[in-house]
Amino acid sequence: MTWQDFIHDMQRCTRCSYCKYIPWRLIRNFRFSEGCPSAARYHWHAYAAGGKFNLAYSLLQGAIDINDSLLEVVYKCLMDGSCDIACKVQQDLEPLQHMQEFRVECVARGYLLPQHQPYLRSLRAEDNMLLRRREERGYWAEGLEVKRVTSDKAEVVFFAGCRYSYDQDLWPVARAAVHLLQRAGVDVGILGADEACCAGRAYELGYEGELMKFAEHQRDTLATVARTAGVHTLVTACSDCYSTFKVLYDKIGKKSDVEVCHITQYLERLIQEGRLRPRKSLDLNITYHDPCHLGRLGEPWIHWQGREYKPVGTQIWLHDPPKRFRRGTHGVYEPPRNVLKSIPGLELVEMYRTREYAWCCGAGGGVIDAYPDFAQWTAAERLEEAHEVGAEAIVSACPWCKRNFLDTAAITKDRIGIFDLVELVERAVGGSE
Amino acid sequence: MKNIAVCMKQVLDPEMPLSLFRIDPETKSALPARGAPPVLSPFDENALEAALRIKDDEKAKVTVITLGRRLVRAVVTASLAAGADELLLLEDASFNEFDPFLTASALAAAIRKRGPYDLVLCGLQAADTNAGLVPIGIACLLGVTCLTGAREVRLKEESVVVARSLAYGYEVLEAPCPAVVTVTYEVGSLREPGVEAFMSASAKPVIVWTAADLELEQAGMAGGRTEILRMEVPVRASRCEILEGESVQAKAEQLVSRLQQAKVI
Amino acid sequence: MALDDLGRIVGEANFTKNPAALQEYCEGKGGCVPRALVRPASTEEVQRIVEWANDTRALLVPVSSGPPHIHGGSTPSVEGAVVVDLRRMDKVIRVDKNNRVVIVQPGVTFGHLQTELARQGLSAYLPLLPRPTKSVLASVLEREPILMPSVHFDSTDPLLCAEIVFGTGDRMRTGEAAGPDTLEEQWEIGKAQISPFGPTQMDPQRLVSGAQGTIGIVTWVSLKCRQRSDEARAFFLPSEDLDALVELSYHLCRIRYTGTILLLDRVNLARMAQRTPREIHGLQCALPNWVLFVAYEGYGLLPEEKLKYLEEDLRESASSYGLEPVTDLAGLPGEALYRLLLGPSSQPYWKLRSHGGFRDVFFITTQDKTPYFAKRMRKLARRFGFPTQQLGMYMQPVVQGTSCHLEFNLYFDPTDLTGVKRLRRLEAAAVDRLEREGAFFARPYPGWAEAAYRGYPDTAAMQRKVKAIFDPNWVLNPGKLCFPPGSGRQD
Amino acid sequence: MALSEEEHKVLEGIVGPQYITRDPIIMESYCQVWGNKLEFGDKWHRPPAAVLLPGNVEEIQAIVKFCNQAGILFKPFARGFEYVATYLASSRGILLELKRLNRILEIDPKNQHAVVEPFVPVYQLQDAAGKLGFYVGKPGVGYSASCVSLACCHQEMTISQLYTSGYGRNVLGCEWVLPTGDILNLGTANRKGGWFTGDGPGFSLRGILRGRAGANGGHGIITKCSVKLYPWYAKAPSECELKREPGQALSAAQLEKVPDNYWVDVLTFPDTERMLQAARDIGQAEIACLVAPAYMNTGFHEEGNDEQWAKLKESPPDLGKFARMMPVIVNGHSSRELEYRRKAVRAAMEKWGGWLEPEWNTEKVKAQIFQYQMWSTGVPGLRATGDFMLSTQGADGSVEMQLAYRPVEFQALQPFAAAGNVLHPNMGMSYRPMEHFSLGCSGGIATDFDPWDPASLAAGKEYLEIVYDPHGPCRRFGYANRGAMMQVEDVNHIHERWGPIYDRADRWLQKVRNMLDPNRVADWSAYIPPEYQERPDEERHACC
Repeated sequence: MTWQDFIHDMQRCTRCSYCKYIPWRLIRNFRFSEGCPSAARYHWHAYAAGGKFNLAYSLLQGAIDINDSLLEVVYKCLMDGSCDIACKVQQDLEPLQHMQEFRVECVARGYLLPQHQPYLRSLRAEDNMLLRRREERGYWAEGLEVKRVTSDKAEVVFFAGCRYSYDQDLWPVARAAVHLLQRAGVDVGILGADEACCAGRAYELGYEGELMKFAEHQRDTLATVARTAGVHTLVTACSDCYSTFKVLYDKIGKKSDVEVCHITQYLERLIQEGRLRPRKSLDLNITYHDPCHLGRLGEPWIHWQGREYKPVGTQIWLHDPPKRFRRGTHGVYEPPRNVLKSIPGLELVEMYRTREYAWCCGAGGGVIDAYPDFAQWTAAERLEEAHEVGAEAIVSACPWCKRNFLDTAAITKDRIGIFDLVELVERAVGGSE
Repeated sequence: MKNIAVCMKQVLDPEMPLSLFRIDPETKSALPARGAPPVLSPFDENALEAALRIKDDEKAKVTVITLGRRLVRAVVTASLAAGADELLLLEDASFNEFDPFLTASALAAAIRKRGPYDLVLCGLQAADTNAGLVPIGIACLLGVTCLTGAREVRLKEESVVVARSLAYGYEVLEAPCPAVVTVTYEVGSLREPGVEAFMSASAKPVIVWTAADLELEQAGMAGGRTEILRMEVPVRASRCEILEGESVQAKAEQLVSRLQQAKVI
Repeated sequence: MALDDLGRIVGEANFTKNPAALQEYCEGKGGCVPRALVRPASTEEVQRIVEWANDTRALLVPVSSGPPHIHGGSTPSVEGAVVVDLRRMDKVIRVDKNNRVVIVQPGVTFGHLQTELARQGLSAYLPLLPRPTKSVLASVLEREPILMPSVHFDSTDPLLCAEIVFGTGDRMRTGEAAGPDTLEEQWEIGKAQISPFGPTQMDPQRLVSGAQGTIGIVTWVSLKCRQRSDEARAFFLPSEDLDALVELSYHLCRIRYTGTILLLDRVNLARMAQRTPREIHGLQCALPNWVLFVAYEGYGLLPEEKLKYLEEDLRESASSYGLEPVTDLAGLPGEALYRLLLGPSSQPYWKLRSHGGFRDVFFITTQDKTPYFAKRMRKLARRFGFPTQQLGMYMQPVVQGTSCHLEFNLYFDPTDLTGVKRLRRLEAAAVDRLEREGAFFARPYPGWAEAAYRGYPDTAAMQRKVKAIFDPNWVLNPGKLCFPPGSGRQD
Repeated sequence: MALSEEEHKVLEGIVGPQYITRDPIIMESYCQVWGNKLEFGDKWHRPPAAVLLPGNVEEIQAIVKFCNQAGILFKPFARGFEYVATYLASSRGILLELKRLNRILEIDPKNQHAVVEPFVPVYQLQDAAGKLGFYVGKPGVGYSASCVSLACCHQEMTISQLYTSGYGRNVLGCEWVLPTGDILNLGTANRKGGWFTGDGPGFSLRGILRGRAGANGGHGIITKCSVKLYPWYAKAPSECELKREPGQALSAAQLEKVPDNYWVDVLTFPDTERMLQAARDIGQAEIACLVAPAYMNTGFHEEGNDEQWAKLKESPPDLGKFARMMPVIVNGHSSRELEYRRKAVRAAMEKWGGWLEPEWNTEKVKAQIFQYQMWSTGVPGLRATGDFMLSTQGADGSVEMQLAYRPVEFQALQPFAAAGNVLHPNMGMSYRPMEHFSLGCSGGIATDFDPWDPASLAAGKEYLEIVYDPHGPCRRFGYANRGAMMQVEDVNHIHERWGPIYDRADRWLQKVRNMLDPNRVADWSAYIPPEYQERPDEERHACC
């Protein structure tokens, strides 16, 4: 699909503005009724998904050209998919796919956001988007007694991802994840310095070629370690990586044969099987923040190829074959909650916007790089929501969320606890090694 | 103050997956790939780094010159972000990046038109054609010395000194300025500009000239002298066989015999 | 053109300049004597009269009710006006039982209307014991409150559609009645003049309601009415505690308790129920200070069950406020009182029974302010030496309880001249004081207008602009509302 | 640039640079809504010269006053889900989006009203009021409609108007920035003692505020409004638990049962006549909070079109029967009242030969009906085909008139439906009774058509041409709402065409309009033009 393929969606967008809010019937508190951070922050309709249908339609008609202003509208968007979920309550449209393809088009036409260029250069030169050197990639695991799937045999490969590999503040989470797996007797190894970026983020920015390139690389790597080390499962603690491996590679037809799990799913399994026992009581009132890429964007891809048609003698629009829409319902929502519920003493309160209609942390879609103030505003909104439901701490399951929450809390002097789910499990399981 | 011109070419991303590579049979040119924007040729980035290192040590003005039919601003302004002082874009639909003569003519004309210069730095070759002809053409047209394959470049009062890579070492050459020098990757990767450098780069001057500005027509240079007969995506077939064997030694023996059969060794 | 042209429009018999005949139109609050009286019989005649007035710049005062004219809305405020008495137009044009709609001309009184409606098993929505000569149409246009708050959705209820002759002489019909065709032709396709909206993006019917005839002359209105049932229940909720009654009234409004709900003091209740001063005095002494009166009928579906559950609900609701409904109060049966409220007041008009004279001061406020205003009014009465046993109060929840009509009645002996003086001073002071304290004089009759409008200059300015559209020559009822005598065309 | 630099600077000075834009890119998102294709032949209409987000009434006044000075057309809008909201009659027109006026200023539980700003959606007020035991009424357009727009500016057809009224009858005062920039407070608005009535002193200026329809932003800006509230005996929407099965989409989130104190019956009748008679009986008995004759035709929708179609194929509904079905919702402040009302509904049902279809009276169906009818359904018609049009919606009045009108409209629609060029399930006309049926009801057909199918679009236009024709078959039935519900006046010329047979109602409206807006700066495109213009025939349906 290219952006022009969504012309019918552009035409049918009614300007109902549902894309700006969480689905109405699920609003629990009107202070927290907005779903789209971009529309909430930047006011103008163009910033909402519906507005982008309008802009695309105008572009298609030749009424406007791509310019800096349009790029700003397109890129001040977290690509978090809240709009997509809300729209589909009402319509058979694909706002998120459209926005994705629109970004790809901008890139294809050479309209690139300068702020993104260092990260893209870093990706090309160093296989990561954190402006760091390739050689430093394995540092996070230094001193960690864990197998290397490049030389050892292991059933499970723990994929750290760029953020955990390079963000020293977050190393303890990645290390804790490995500890927990080991403690449960999982035969786990890592790729260490031989990892490369999954390129999911680059894809969200519109650099589809990068996704193709890295998807092929990852597929080859996984095929190799499957063969040489006997790896059959990839576990990642990064939600971005998860959705890239699970969803995007599948979308572009470059899915690996290796099973892809998010750490929350794997921990849930280990706890259910009794291989991990969170025994220590954590006396804490927490709320769980659904990472977009684990939740609605972690829903498996649904391949559909066909045509739109109208049955003879009537006007209703149908798909042949019938199309199942991704409505966010099959994201990973329960596993993290089940893991948290298994920890004694932990009180889990839900925020007003959860699961499919969770509010983004602000780190998505390249915003954290290009418009850090917007990323922090978005995070501050979320932290306020966490406070509002009486949580002492906000727990996520993605390093990007945690990073953005930490940075934001530092600026706003918010004292709320910010955890990754893995850290809490580690505490509850108690003792290391 | 020294004036250094650096010629940098915008090329299709050489790391782009083959599956995205498309050729337009009509124009016999590569099509821009969806989701894979062009990049600056990596060799030319080395040339810019060489220029910036000179500028690190002495007062110098670095002008980057890029030629193309349609240049992507965010890509070419990376040179400014990295530290170049000005960017000169030669942009015209009549340009053909695959015609070294035309390209060299245009670049030479631009260099001359822009004013006095001490040094012209180029990458060893372009990452798309790998031809390496343009720098020599520029030198010829400007009537100056051309030194190729430099791993290090230094400027003296009236001359340029380069260390030129050889198979088993290097030689040091000196030539009077102005001169054209091509560099190898050994010069070092281009320093990575940060986000702020990219944002502030937009304040630096960008000059755009067309073929008409360069008066190529008048000089009889327009149109170029290269004809592309065919352009194809190479078909790469590979077959992978896994040799079975009891031991490493057995496998190695099998491998040697197979390689001999294939007349590889 | 001359005054006498009017005779040719309506027929000489219906035109007079005889001062004796004109006297009745200037009674009440210091009205001016008109110079002529004209009695049209049709909309066309009304149109021609208005056109005549525009041509001659004469001033017209439309009148629909018979005397006495109490509030002065239809009493000429300027000298030399021509009274347009619409009482010849006294037809009940149509009663539509299925849709509970009746169409009446200006001259129809409540007595007349109730008789017509009763034949179809219907009843009008009545104000509190209107005087027998009161025009139904005028009552509705004056936004007199009806006794059933639960069905009082809008302040204009029960007005639906209207036929208006604007001050230009143009005719317009509003709501569903707008459009082509005569009423009869509209009926053919099932139209019932039931829908009050528009036409289009304005509601001219709202511009003539409360206008005291300054915007147009209304020649018929359609009104919503209700089913009628002989099965009725009526209860008094007596109390010395006004607050408790107000709370119960709020509660009943809020749950849309069907039927009649009104709050009276003993002064008024005695006058409504009895005829002679002596009887009135006797009852007044026997009654508690305040009474909430609640009554309902068994119309609709399953009447018996309805009557039963409503009574049980009422008892339960009342008890939660420490109140108890009773069917008789001081020998007065509730049902008897209720029957009285189904028609106009018998003669003499109940407000005239005790002292022969009365003045009303009423306004719109919210129910919770009732006790405050009651106290305030008593204090004022005492200050002006007015006997509080001659001060009546009536609180009527309106618009489903979102506000209320609060009315004080000052009963006096018109022959006691010092008393009358005192009364006048009290009335003026009350209007002035109460307005300052939040009383909203939505119906600014002569004498009150200045106080009523002083806080609302924006409304007044806009009303003058609206007036200039519909009555550009200011021929209609000069001197009323915010159109003081001598004001007029701004150009 | 439609506005000069200086003009832009002045406006920017009023709202601040953050809250004004004229970026051509942004403007493109203020000229495309549903319905454009039907009205203008394209999805697109003329973009505004600027969009402003004023933050308070003083800023609005300043903007409007400047528009008067500079001769700039302005139009306010709140939630914007309506093509009349963003349409401008001139390229020198600016839009004022009122999203920053988003507060519920007051809910007065005693006196049963709320004072709100324009951006407050009905659903939000519903929720806030619900927590205090009050209900606002559900507009047909769905969750997101602005309370103020509905009450004062647009048409306000509420599904629940049997009980909660509508069409502006609930306005208890408002603060109105006139097209001159002056403020007019209706009734007791902004006055001591509370916002409890919008009428007087003297005659009610609500008469020029709106009629059957509103001015759609054509006569200034309503910046605050007091609306009447109705009793509510269940939890507020946000406090209700909505259930869905694992894996079900968000739109499946439903109430599992009808809340206590409420009861739903879905009655079926032998024919439309008896259904409407029963509706009238129930209405007149003052017992129901909702009666929705023929709602079932449009009431249920699946997740998406494909799912909907699959379900239709699997068990084709008897649409003819749907047109004779009528959900009734009753409530009771006490169990006695609820019980009586339930019985009374059944009595009316029996009286008119109705019955209960078990399949349509399950707990789940009832709960769904309750939720959709009392809170919202959204607008599923827009999904099915891409657009819908309302037939007249102007046929307000008695049951007898509705019955007479039905065949006229059906006959007009029949050829297009038969040709498959519009989608309407079995010609169901739905009815919205008002105020215990004391004001009759509105009847109308919402017809789905596909604006991107030339035949369907042509059918839509042709059909509207028939029902809008003052000399056509609908002549005698009404114009009340045709003037401006969603019609764009300079395209449809509704007033000009119908006014002459309506005692020149258009001329009076025009005079009011010109009195309110002497400098002609309030956009009149969905109100009435200051004067009619001679235009060549070919331009009659074009714009831009």
